[in-house]
Amino acid sequence: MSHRISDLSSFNAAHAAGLRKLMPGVPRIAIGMGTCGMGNGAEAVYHAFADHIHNLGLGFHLTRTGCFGFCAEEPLVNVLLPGQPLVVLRRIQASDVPALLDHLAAGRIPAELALCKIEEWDHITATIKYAAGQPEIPHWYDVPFFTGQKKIVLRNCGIISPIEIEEYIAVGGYQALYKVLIDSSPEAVIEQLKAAKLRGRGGAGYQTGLKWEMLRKAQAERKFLISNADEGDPGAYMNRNEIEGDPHSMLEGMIIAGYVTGSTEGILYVRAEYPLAVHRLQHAMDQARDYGLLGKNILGRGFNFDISLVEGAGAFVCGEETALIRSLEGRAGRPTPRPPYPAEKGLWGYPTNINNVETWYNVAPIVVKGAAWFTETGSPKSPGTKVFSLVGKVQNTGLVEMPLGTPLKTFVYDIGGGATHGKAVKAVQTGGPSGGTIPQEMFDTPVDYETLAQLGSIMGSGGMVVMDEDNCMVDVARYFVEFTHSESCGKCTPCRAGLDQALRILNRFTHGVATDGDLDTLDELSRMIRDMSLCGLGQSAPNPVLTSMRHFRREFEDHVRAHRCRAGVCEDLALSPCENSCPLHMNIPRFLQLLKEDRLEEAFLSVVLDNPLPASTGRVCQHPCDNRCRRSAIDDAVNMREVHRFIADSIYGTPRYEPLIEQVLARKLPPTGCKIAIVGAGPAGLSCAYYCALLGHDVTVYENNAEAGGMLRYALPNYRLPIEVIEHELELIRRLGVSFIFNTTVGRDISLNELDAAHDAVFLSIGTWKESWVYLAGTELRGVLHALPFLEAVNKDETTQLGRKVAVIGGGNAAIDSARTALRLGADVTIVYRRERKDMPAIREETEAAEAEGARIVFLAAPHRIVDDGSGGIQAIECVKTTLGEFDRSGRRRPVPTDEILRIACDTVILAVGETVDLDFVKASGLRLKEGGTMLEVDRHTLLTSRPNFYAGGDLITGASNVSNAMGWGKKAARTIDQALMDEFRWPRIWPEFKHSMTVPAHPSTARRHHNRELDPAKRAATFAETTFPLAPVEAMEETCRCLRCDIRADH
Amino acid sequence: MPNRISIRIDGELVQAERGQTIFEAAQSNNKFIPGLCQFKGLSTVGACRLCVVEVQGVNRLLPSCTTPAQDGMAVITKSARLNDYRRQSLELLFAEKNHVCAVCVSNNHCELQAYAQRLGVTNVRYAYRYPKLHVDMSHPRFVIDHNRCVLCTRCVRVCNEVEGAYVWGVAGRGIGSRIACEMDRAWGNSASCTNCGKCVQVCPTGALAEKGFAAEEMVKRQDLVERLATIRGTMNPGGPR
Amino acid sequence: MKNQPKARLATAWLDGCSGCHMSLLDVDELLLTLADRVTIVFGPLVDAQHFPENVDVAIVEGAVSSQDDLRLAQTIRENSKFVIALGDCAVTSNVPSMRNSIAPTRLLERIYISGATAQPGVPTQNVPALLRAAIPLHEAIKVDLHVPGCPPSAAAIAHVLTELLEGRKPDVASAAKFG
Amino acid sequence: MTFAPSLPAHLSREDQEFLDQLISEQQDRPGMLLTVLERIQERQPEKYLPAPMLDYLARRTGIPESRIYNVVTFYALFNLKPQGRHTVCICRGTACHTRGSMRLLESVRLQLGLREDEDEGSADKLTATTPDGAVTVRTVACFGQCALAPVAEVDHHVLGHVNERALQREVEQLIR
Repeated sequence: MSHRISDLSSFNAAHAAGLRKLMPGVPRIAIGMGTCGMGNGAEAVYHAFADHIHNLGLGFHLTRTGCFGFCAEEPLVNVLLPGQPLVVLRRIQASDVPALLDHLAAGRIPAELALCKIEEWDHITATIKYAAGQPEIPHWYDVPFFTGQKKIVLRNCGIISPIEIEEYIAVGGYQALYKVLIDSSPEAVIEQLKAAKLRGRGGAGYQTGLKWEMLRKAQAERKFLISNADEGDPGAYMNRNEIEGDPHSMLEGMIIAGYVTGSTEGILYVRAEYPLAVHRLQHAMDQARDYGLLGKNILGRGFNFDISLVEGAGAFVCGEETALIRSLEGRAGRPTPRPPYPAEKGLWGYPTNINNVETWYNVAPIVVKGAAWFTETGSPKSPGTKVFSLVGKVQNTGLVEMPLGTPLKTFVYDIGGGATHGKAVKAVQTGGPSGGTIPQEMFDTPVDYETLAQLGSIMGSGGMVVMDEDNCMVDVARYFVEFTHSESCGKCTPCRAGLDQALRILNRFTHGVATDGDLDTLDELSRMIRDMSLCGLGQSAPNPVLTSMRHFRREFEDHVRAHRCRAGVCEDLALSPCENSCPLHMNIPRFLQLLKEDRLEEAFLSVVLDNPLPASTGRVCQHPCDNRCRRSAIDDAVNMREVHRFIADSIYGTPRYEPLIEQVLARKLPPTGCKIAIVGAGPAGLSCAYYCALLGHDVTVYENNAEAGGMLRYALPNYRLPIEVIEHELELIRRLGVSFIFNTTVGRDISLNELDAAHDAVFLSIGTWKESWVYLAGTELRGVLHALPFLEAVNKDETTQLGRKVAVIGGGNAAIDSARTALRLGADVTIVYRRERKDMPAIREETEAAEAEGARIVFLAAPHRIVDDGSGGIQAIECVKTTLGEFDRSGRRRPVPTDEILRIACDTVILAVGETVDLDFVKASGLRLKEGGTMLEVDRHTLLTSRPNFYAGGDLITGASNVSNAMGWGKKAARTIDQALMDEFRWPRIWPEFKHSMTVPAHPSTARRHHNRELDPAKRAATFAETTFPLAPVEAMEETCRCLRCDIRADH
Repeated sequence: MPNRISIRIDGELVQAERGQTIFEAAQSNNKFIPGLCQFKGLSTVGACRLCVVEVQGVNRLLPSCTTPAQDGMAVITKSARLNDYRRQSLELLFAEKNHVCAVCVSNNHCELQAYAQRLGVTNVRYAYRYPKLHVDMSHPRFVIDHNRCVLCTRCVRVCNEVEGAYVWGVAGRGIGSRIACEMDRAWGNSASCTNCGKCVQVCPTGALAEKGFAAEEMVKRQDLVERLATIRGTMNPGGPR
Repeated sequence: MKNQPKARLATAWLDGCSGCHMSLLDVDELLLTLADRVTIVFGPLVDAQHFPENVDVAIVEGAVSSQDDLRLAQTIRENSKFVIALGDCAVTSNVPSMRNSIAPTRLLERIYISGATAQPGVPTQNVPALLRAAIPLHEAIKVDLHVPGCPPSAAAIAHVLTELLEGRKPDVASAAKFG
Repeated sequence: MTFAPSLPAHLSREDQEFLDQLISEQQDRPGMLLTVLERIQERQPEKYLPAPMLDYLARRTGIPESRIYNVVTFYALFNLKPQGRHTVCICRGTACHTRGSMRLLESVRLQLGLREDEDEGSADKLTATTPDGAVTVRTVACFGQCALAPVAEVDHHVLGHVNERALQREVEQLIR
């Protein structure tokens, strides 16, 4: 029974047959079987369904479908029960099938497995109405990933079966072709396309209507139409999904174009790496010929047009049109100069028109719905939508079809759900190897051909790779140049030899041997390659380099001057990932190995020379090293902080301490005669003093408090950092000859000029003691305290106005410390934080400890008003419940107030919402400020301020941070001050030669991470005694055996 | 349509024929534009990019060897940017292979060497790659030295378009591209080479050369005097006359 | 300006054939003007053991091919205001670079062991270790002027020296070329 | 020591018939040479293009040998040397790179004892075959599986979200 369609009745017959398959009246199950679905096990799910349906004799209609776009939730299964909406189930494994079939047989759909439901679906060329129902399952457009998406190109993908032409016809397929062939003239279609201003979706964005018009005018006995499905862009797979999900839309678009432009043949140039797409296209073409829609005498109108399929053979450059044509001619894919353009002289010299796969998918909708409808979507200059492949370090990966002009932040945050593992997004790379990286500050940029070009990137095929703080932009630029360098056809010098040299220079950066000159050479060379190359590949290959150097110049400079890769990707620039992320850059593998070899004294010497306060930081540091420890790929990170605490605690107060101090003093370089003043005896000041003393300088520390330690002594509660530990560690600094002058406030008791006159260099390391102003009614009432003064008073055993019921406002370390201190003073504590738990800056273990000790935490509540109890005291605090709105600069969602008020009864309110530096002393000092006058401006590499011989570090230049970061700045300052004064790099002389094994541990211990034991919450909540115990010796030893020694390099 | 058109080169109005490329128009008005892969009588490929010029109204640099001259065009062949880009292009070529001019068969007869001097290249800022490349001496009369090849493909084009033997082709891709004889066969046992030597004549550098002309290969005819003497019967028995 | 202090000139001979030094001496009568304007403080033309300090102009011939070359080049840079790379070996690593595509270990083995006719063995006493590759001077240190040529003609060298003595920047390209 | 088995010098009867049929079927269609070469390689168990067949193809179609050699060495898909019985292909696409596929490549190379200089083929193709011809390790620019990054393919079986340990297990089975 021939299916040939030649008139309206045969067309409608096919349409009806398709509808019966689409809505068969019996339960219909369609498995999402694009290649990505298969990669997630969809094949096994399909067979499981097939077998069970067969065994149970259920009359279900089982079929395949394409990818609905949400790859992160695959395998997806569409279930349509009669009289119910179409429901998409997510993450279905073969093992779920039996239970699922029981539910379906009973007409129930398990809501917990559902991703979304579709009650009505606009196929653009038709609308399919399913029944309403399933109230507890969200509509597809309510799922964040799909909100805002407008599916024109992907209208059928994931809904219809790609191997059933009748289902395509049922949703309005080939209606446009019928319309064009039967009643409208070719010129009208071209005018419609020009009016719709449809631009090529391959990346160049040339107007499709104009292209077709040029081809129509060309006179020749053979004219070719080519669909460019080479899609060589790494990180882009939208063409694959479009073909695998809905092959007929492309065919229909090409046949229409064939009729309109008078072409004789169509060619599909598909990548060899897409076997499933090739298979589905061949199947679709056979069906189309069988139904009289392709080949001879289409629709009985005497129009002949056939399409052949050629598989590419692995050459990215063949995405460029002239290279593609050369490869069809059986030559190597080397582009040729234009003019002549393919429209005049293309394949074998005949006029040829090449369009990207996605461009064809817009043809039928424009023919059916008209140009006016098309220009409603997208931006004025580029109407319609573009499909993007959102991948990389983003939670919701998948295909996203958005109107052109949608801002980048919608993709990354609203649809993508922000970065993974709670990290901050750093940049997005658009346009693949010809595109560029766009920094997070520019995420308001609308995604469109011109706007991205202004930033030096391109939209290209639509690849969108999200990158977070663990991605090094220099390495990303190197990666893309490595790609284009290996895909260059080799014909023209700038691209062939230029990219080779560019890659060589970039490799010098990532191996830490680059010089300042390399930066300029790379910049000049990239511009030359961009301006001089013959084809698009060479002209756009430098984009990743030029945009990274434009938006992330600092990272390039860090790789050269500071010899640092903050992301920890460039391994040669760091001893090991943990050392790289440690603010003090401690040689962690060394002290672990020394302890492992039972050489405790040398381990202590290594630790104390790398970090002057090992016991203090061993207790309070936020341990960034854990995030980078490679051991976490196996089980969990090595507990490095607790080991160096164990080492310090094992030596302090024992007879072995004194001889070790002698060894440290022995490391002191001969006196240099230079006098250095340090303002502020906080962590930054102490660490700078320590190292300057070791370098032989004469160091004097000026401190406005009565004793040294700053935050360590006055802000950190005793249960976290006992006073004896601080005293013990300060003694070492005194023994190095550092003299302290207390109760002296710079700017009042002594002026900057006096300091300048009496010293060769001055290091400013004042902490953040001034509370930042809070817009809250009622802060003048009795019982309103600020966190730091409260903690300081408790540390100084002074009386505080603390009441019985306390509300602490804030989510940082200061808030948690205040809460746990208040608990120990017998108060009932509630912490109020305006965001969610995962957004809290406080250290996770501290927050959990506070809760264990009885503190309650109210999330998503912003303080609104402190209620007066009538006599000037506090009765309660009113907070506004918040919901999470857009993502702000820090990559966290901005809390948006609702109208719901939460009232917390309390008699004391502790404000811990942030502190700043008191910069009054800076007024007439010639020191330049930044960030709106809240911080001192310094040169990033030397820490020099705008005034000669004045350096600064710690919270003074970064804003409120933490102990180990501040100490890191102090250590760096000592190094740069010494180099400036002595005009020589003497830094390495501080460290002795440590002989420890450098062989990779053949069998690292399989033990899991050891955690230090804590006092049980009830008991510890009553005393200020230290709550945590150091690791037991055997535990510490076991931890050292877990280290994988990433610092050992095979010298290849 | 008149076949004479006028274009402006570096500000000066000159005449050219319709259908000529900018390069040809400049050459016929002896305006200097460098070009390595361009060769009179062969098709143009636009590979070396040395002949790139600025054309008013076009924001991209255009290869003058493939861009047809159009009436009223204003072309700039010399500018700081162009000279710098051309120098960079030449330096890339020098760094890419082993161009040891001092001991090259084409020393002082090499277009690359001449352009280097003319465009003021006194040293190469890029790191030399020192690739390990083959020298094929298997042909009785000619030698191909890949160390000196700048991949201008003149040899490929003259062999295909003029001789029609299709011996030479560009094999590999990217930085690994190299001129290859048929199925990567030694030139000596090529199946289709007609030994015409056209490729040697068009090669701009010392990559393709004729044997016997390198100084080192000089063979002096020591037997000459003896043979003449015997013919003339004036052979001197040795010792003072 | 008779009593102007004589400029301190140093020349050095790294991995080269001394052809450039010969060409330097070929400047004939210019040597006389040089004699009273310049004192040669180091190089093969004088017997000074150590490279002196604050040298005004250092002329270096030859590629940087061994550890000694590298150390000497670095010393020259540290103590000279103006460094000239003279000749193709210093400018492009020229003939010395023809060994670069062969690993030094295989090179030494081929020449001193399998290729040796007597006492096969790689010499080690007071013979500097080879660098992985012979490199041009500007890849080891910052070079202020390049004078290509193998050797650069005496005229080219004369032009360069006279321009420098007058304090002008010489137009090298017009006088010298590779090869 | 690289994998260099002995190669057939002449053309078998059966190969010649296959070629004749293939050539007539593809005569002056677009992409003829690409399709013919792809079919030849697909048919070969070691997935490579034997030299005698290429010579015959040149003589039979009149396409110059140099052009055939250019095409074969230009496209990454074609191999002139026999490939291993199994192939492990690591995706080096952007998404996979940002999720650490370079480390996967190094770990497979280490496991199979393939050193850096083992890679041959044209400048860009990173293919290496173990001396016993068991496994070929190759890379591909992008599988189009970016949602499953990092991706590896072992004998046409795609592995999504693969980590070093899982990959080592898969490779272990291949060489056992």
